[in-house]
Amino acid sequence: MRQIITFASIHFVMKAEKVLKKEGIDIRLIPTPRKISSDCGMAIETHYENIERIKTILGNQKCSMDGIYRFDEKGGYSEQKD
Amino acid sequence: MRQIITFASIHFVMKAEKVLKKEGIDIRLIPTPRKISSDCGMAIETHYENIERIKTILGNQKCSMDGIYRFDEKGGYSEQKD
Amino acid sequence: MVSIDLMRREVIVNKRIDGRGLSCPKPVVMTKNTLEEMEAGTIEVIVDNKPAVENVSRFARNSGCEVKVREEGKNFIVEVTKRETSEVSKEEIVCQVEPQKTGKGITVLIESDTIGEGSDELGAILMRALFPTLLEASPRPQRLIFMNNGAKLAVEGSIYLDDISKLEKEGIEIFVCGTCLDFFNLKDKVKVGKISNFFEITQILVEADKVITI
Amino acid sequence: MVSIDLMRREVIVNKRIDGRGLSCPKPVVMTKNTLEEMEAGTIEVIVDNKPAVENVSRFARNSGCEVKVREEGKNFIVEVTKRETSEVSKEEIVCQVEPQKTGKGITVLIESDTIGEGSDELGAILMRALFPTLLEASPRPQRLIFMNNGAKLAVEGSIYLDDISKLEKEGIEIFVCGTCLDFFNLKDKVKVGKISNFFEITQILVEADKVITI
Repeated sequence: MRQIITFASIHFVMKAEKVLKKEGIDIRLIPTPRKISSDCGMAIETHYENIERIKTILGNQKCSMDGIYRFDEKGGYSEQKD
Repeated sequence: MRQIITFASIHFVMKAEKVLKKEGIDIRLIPTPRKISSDCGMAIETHYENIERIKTILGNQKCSMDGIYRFDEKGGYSEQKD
Repeated sequence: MVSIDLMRREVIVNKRIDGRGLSCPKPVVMTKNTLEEMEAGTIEVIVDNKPAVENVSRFARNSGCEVKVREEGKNFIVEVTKRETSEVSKEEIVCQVEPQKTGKGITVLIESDTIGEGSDELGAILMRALFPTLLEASPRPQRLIFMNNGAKLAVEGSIYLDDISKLEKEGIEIFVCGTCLDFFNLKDKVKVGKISNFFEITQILVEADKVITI
Repeated sequence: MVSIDLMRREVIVNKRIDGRGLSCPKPVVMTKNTLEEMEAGTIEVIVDNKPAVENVSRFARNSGCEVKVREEGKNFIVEVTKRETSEVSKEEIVCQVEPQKTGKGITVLIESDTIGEGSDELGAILMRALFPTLLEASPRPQRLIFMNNGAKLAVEGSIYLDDISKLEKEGIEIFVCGTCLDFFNLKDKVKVGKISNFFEITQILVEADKVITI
């Protein structure tokens, strides 16, 4: 299951990418899908299993996430509130 | 009334722009209008009132002007000889 | 502005040319002949289609004449003013055919705040020449995209703001890369154009008839 | 690869729509009606021309369906899979006319590993947005050329490899400048595309309907 994380600014995205890659988490920078409304043009894609670890790491880094979206293989998606 | 000043070289234009802006004179760099034959592709546009001051300043700087053209609002123009 | 408009109407028209129903190059040839016969003054050329407007206007501009166009019912009136200094073009008359494509015209992609490599000082001068000349070019581009350092041209304090706004007022669409503004922390300083995302920008590039990358 | 191919053939087709001989928007309307009637599943739309393929595919993609196209003799079969989550598009149906040109479509020329001047960090972000958005753009470019630093995007370790490979799988031709790979000692590291020479690259550029230089 694909998970897409959005941020309020490209600077958060870039910082998150750096930090998460350093931690060895499998992530990908992607243009924010059209369907998701976000102020920021890029987002981070990862697997469902990584989400909790990402939340912890980014929380420690004060790199605040804007939204977390779950995409199924068929292209459907839902926002994950926490 | 728009006044357009041409120069023999882009170096004069750039120098004139720098000097005149420093003196607080309201000028604009523009591509030399098609109608004016000039060796230099850029010219300086200003208001009629600034011309005498500009002449003095550029004269002191040895930044020689090529021509001064007066444009009326209808797009007509005449060269101003001195 | 009103007073300028009134002044325009007081122009003395020396001759009217009826180019309706005629195909290029005829209206252009008639314009050319008339311009050659007269010293200075204003003529009006009436035509009934846009390509004819373009063809006559282009020829007149190349001849150093001033050109104004207005619509009158189904027709267009091209007002051509010859000055003492105008020189009737000797070049071959160009007939631009009816635009073949229903497409999206020309897109100019501006990826920097200077033009070209070599000297940035010169590159900045070239950029300052770009916008005023685009305004006079024919056909005009329909869309401008500003990316990377190019996005800085559209924000508060940019010396290009007036020129770019003028293009926008003339109906040219201006798109500024939102992520670029975000990157430079300039998102709330943008003064002209629409903030755009990657999907929109790529779509504009592929659907243009032609992309000019600066 | 073979197993994936086998899986594709096992798709259960719930309905077949015959759109042959019909002009847009008819095949699209038929597709729309069928998609609206069904919950989820796969339909096949048979059409006999490329614009119809494009029009049906675009509509289906906009509706959140998965689209696969295959040729069968002179016809094309557009396989549309509706998921539970698909939402049939309410937008106006777009009829793209027959491509005017017999040409070679759009070529994208990538001459650098970043987009634009100013910040290379931002330029790299812009490049990362390019390939996924190209995949969704319509019309899609037909060819990509990678030169100078651009060639590095196609080699082992490049973060763009997945995205570029996806484009190649979708039928977009990828050409990588061989001399550039050679210069960077990367010739044996290239992972996607065809190693190309100058004559071929120049030929691609001149025969394209449009070149988008990045």
